[in-house]
Amino acid sequence: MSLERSRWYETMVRIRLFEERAMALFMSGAIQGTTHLCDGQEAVSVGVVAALRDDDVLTNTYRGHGEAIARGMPFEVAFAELMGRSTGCCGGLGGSMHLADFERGNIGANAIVGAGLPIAVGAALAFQLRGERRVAAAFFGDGATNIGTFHEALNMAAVWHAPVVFVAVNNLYGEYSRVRDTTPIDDLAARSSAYALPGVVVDGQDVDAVHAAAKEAVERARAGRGPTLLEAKTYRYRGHSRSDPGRYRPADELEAWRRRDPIEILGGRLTAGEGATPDDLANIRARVAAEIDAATSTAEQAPYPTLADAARLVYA
Amino acid sequence: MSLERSRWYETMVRIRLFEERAMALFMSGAIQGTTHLCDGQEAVSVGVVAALRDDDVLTNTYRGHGEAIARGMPFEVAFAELMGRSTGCCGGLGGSMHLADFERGNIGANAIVGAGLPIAVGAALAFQLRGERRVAAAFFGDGATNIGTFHEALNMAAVWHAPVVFVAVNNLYGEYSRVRDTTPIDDLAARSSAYALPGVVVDGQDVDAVHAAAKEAVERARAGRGPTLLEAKTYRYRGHSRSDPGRYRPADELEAWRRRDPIEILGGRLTAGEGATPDDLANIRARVAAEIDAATSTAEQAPYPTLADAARLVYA
Amino acid sequence: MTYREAIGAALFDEMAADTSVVLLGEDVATDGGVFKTNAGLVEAFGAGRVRNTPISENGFVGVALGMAVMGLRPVVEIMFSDFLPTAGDQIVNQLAKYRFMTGGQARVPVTIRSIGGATGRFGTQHSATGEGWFLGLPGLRLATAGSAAAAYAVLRAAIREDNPVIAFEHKGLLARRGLVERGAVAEVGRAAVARAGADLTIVATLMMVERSIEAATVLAGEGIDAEVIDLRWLNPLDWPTVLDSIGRTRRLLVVEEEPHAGGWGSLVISRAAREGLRLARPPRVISLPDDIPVPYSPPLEDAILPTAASIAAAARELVDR
Amino acid sequence: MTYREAIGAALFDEMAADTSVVLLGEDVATDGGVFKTNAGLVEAFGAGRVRNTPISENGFVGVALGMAVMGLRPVVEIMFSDFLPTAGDQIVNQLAKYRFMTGGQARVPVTIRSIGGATGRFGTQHSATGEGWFLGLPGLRLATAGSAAAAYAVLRAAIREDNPVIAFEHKGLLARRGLVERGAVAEVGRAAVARAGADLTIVATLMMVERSIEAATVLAGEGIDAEVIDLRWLNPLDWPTVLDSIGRTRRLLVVEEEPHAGGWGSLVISRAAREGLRLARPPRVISLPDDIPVPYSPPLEDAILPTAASIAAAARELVDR
Ligand SMILES: Cc1ncc(C[n+]2csc(CCOP(=O)(O)OP(=O)(O)O)c2C)c(N)n1
Ligand SMILES: Cc1ncc(C[n+]2csc(CCOP(=O)(O)OP(=O)(O)O)c2C)c(N)n1
Ligand SMILES: [Mg+2]
Ligand SMILES: [Mg+2]
Repeated sequence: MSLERSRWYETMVRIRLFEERAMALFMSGAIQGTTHLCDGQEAVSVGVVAALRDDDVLTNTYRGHGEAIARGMPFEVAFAELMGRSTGCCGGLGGSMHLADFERGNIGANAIVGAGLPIAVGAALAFQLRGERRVAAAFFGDGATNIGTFHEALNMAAVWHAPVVFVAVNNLYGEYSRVRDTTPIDDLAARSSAYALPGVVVDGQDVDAVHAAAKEAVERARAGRGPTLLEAKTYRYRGHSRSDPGRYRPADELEAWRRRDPIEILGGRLTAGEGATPDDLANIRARVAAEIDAATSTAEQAPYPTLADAARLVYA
Repeated sequence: MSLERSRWYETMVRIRLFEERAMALFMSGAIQGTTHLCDGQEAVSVGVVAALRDDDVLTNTYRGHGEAIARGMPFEVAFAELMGRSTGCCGGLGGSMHLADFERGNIGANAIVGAGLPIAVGAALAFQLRGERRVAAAFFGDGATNIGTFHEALNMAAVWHAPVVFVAVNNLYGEYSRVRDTTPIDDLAARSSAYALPGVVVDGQDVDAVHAAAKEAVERARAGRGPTLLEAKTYRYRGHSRSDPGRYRPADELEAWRRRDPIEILGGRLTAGEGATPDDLANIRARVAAEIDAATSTAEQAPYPTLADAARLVYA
Repeated sequence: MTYREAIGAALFDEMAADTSVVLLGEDVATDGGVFKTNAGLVEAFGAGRVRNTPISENGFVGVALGMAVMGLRPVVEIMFSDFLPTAGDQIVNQLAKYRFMTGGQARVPVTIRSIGGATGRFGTQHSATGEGWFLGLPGLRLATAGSAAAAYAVLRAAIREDNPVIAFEHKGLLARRGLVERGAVAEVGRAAVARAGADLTIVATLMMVERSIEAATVLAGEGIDAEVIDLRWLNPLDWPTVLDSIGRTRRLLVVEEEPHAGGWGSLVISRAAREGLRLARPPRVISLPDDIPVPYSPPLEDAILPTAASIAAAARELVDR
Repeated sequence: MTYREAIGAALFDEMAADTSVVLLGEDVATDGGVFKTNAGLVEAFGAGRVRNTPISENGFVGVALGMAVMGLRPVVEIMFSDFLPTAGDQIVNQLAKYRFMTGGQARVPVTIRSIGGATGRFGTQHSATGEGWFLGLPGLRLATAGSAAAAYAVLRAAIREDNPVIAFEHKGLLARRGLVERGAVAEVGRAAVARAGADLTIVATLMMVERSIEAATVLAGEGIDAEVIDLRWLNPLDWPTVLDSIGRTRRLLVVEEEPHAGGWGSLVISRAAREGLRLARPPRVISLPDDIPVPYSPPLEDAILPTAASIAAAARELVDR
């Protein structure tokens, strides 16, 4: 079994179990506020992140736990942030929607739709100007392709050949709205032609496919050949946010997507002729579950930040 | 000679002479502030407006004298507005950048790039909702295709099949910047594909061509078949605004475009076999010139608005 | 009824009364909208009049303007007040100015419903009230709903107003119950005395109204009789009501859920100072800190907000107890 | 040198001193920029560091933020302050909050140069100073340039500042000459006493500084000795300098080129009132009308602006003459 791909498998499991625990903690009141979970979409986070180098950066969204974990944020740091503790990645000031982690190149999880795109372009231009061969990726949803900053960011990136990869995570809905109710086309990747950029559609349930497409886009960017718009078709297993039961979804839709679960798909490949056994996979899951338990209680024991701490952070 | 097309000819002459007089008045100090003239682009204003019905509406820009005059705004009203007089179309409160004329369906000349597009979409939706078979047109520049509202407006119009025609007046420059320095494609009409809309490129110096293309787009909209993005390739004979000598233009560019002057092109057709004589055309010009002289002095004699008048207009 | 239901009732009643009223916004027509304020509207009035939009705030505020100048009376929902700046141009340069710069040709009866405010643990980008952001824009009315009654009557007034209005609501109040007089339409620019009192004047908006009333109840037990004014409108601001109250109490406490800089509270205090009102004590302010954004961390979010306790403490100082 | 040249000199000196300083904006690299403030910069520093952008204000402010968190120090030109709301989200929700909401991980040294103000006959959508629009945003510094010296030294300070700054300039001042100390860097948050005086305190920014000085000159002829403070920074606001002056003069006149509602003037007056300063007279304000947008018509544009005459008249009333 390829070491790299078994790591992807583990990372997807990490994201899945993190999201499940996060939901439980929200429902129990241990975490307050709202959260936007990404279970179902793990292959997109993992496949794209696997195509990045450690010194590459990304911006993402309020639905950003996947990229945080894929980039290696320790569970206890992530949980602490969700719980508003001082040991969280943002000292508890950000919360679930803002899992930024500069040390690992996650330079901003944004709660304003579309806002992260130009920020990624700016990061990419900084690399370009300094002659560094680094790449920036911007993760955003299908709904974000309708806001002005999407257009402005892709246009500027194209004009300046910025080393950036735009990752449209098309999970079929923006809040309660199906893509086709707010967007007149089926493939969002087709919007790339408005900027003379390559647009690529990929199966977002297949981490191998996501990785291959992302790798090509990242290499293209790194080689100075400009941006790519990569659209991953995927599905969120939950409602938009904690409080949304997702009643607007047709019956069976969720079940149909679950039959193409990204973890199952990769697990199937690993066990079908790549040398892994079902036990190997079960062990991974068990190890991760234990880590989640430990991390939850570590996080829960961490102190809250003080107002004085917070006040000191407003200005550099 | 077709009555309609001789009227177009006359209207183009009206715009041309208006702009020339406006420039002279600005240079002499009789009009203060700034102005953005459209001479060279007359065929776009006239060709599109000719495709509209009287009860159709349009939004346009600070470079909006052409559409104002094409829609029939009397010279003295337009000059009075440029001079800030109470007899101007906006009572002197708007000035050169804001020649709105609701009576004639010009529902707003906007000085913010891109802002008029969603406003036109809204007007179109009002028609659609009430079952009126009226159409809205939005005039904007090449540079405006890079701002977020362009994208948002086209997307919404497409999703809702709004009866609107988007008229991209591509005069090769946005202020000092050539289109290709800020936009990665040559034909702006190609951006229509991002919204599954028809995109049409037309020779903006040829009023017949503009009119034919606009007519098709307007009829399409009126028939409930949705929006069109129409791009007219044209040229402004002057710098961006009063104070801009246009030094960034390559030598000869202006001359090359002048050789395809829209008034000359139509004039040539009218005199080559359509029955008009050079004298007919000269007479038109002379008549318009006289009207301009009279209108200028009428406007100059009009009073300024009072602050009390202005204060009463802030709220309905 | 609840504040949430009051909003829905106002929308329903205005849509029923006037077919030119239409509703626009993200998911306004699905499942009652994100905050369930719109339950039943699309069923009653159809998808033409209750329209889900793409995520295009600047764009759909512009669409509303275009509809308005063509005779409709659109109500736009901006889901979180924090997103108002996303529509910054259409609010600041278009809605507010459109009538004026067309020399009065246009009529712009657009209402933006904007749901804001803290207490929800929504973090830095989803907690602003935004109420002070659009002060100083002639042409633009600003309203707030500090109670279920206001959520109904002020919203109806906003929709009927022939000028653009931003109607601010507070998401922390959505579940609050209150007496709502169905059919009532508030007067534009008229504040409400939420609690009459003789010893000091507390001026507040949105959630700070209920916190001020809570404080007043505590203070009453101590023999301090606070008047609480729910300002309701920031433009036009009901100075006569404030003035009358201060004239009687000679003590002024402003409570705002926004930093004092750039907010309506500084305008109220400036006005009192410029008019040379003789106060027994300098006026006081309880507001969000001028130098800390709203944090996610629950205890910190609580700590930066004015509370009944902090309001009462300031009130005591004003009356020297 | 002129105010315009002072801006260019500040940009040049900062770009020469620090290779991480880059310039972004519409046509900033062509023909010296639209306001000719950037003459020679692209020639000296190249098209990589002096970059023409598409017309995408919200987008390129976001680009600047991304550059900044990756170690550059971008200066963004917003051609007219009226376009700031077009970039509303990136200013309000991103620039101001980015450091805080990442728990201090980010450093955001972005400077937005914003050229605004009336007198140019540019009409309703091209005449705002915008200086009050972004008050009340913790994390965001606000600077203004009321003279050529400030245009140079304040801009240099803004560029060096490790936090986001909007540096407001006034297009009506571009051609003004003044003494500029090349190499000087202003202190962040420090006001300048533009004219010392003993009888009353005039606080002003941007073009209102010179109009206030003009008024003070007239008043001097009448035996009234006005102190004029060029506030320079709105966040942080130099209260000690204002306080010191009012403490001596006991008379306060605020002169602002914005409506008083939502502006810095109401904050200054509120602060004076809250601190219980004993003034000889109630404070006064000369500002743009709260209820009229800037009109195009030249006599009306003149009429709504504070003038040396209207300032002097208010000053006379303050000192009882
Ligand atoms: C500018 C802005 N408008 C609206 C919202 C509210 N909102 C949050 S998420 C969301 C839907 C986004 O959909 P999509 O881009 O598809 O991402 P997903 O949530 O599916 O991951 C909306 C409308 C917001 N956060 N920002
Ligand atoms: C939002 C905004 N940004 C910048 C400007 C300044 N500006 C005025 S016109 C213009 C160029 C527009 O170019 P284009 O759309 O091609 O129209 P044209 O002037 O060529 O008719 C710019 C940048 C503005 N008015 N609004
Ligand atoms: Mg989605
Ligand atoms: Mg152009």
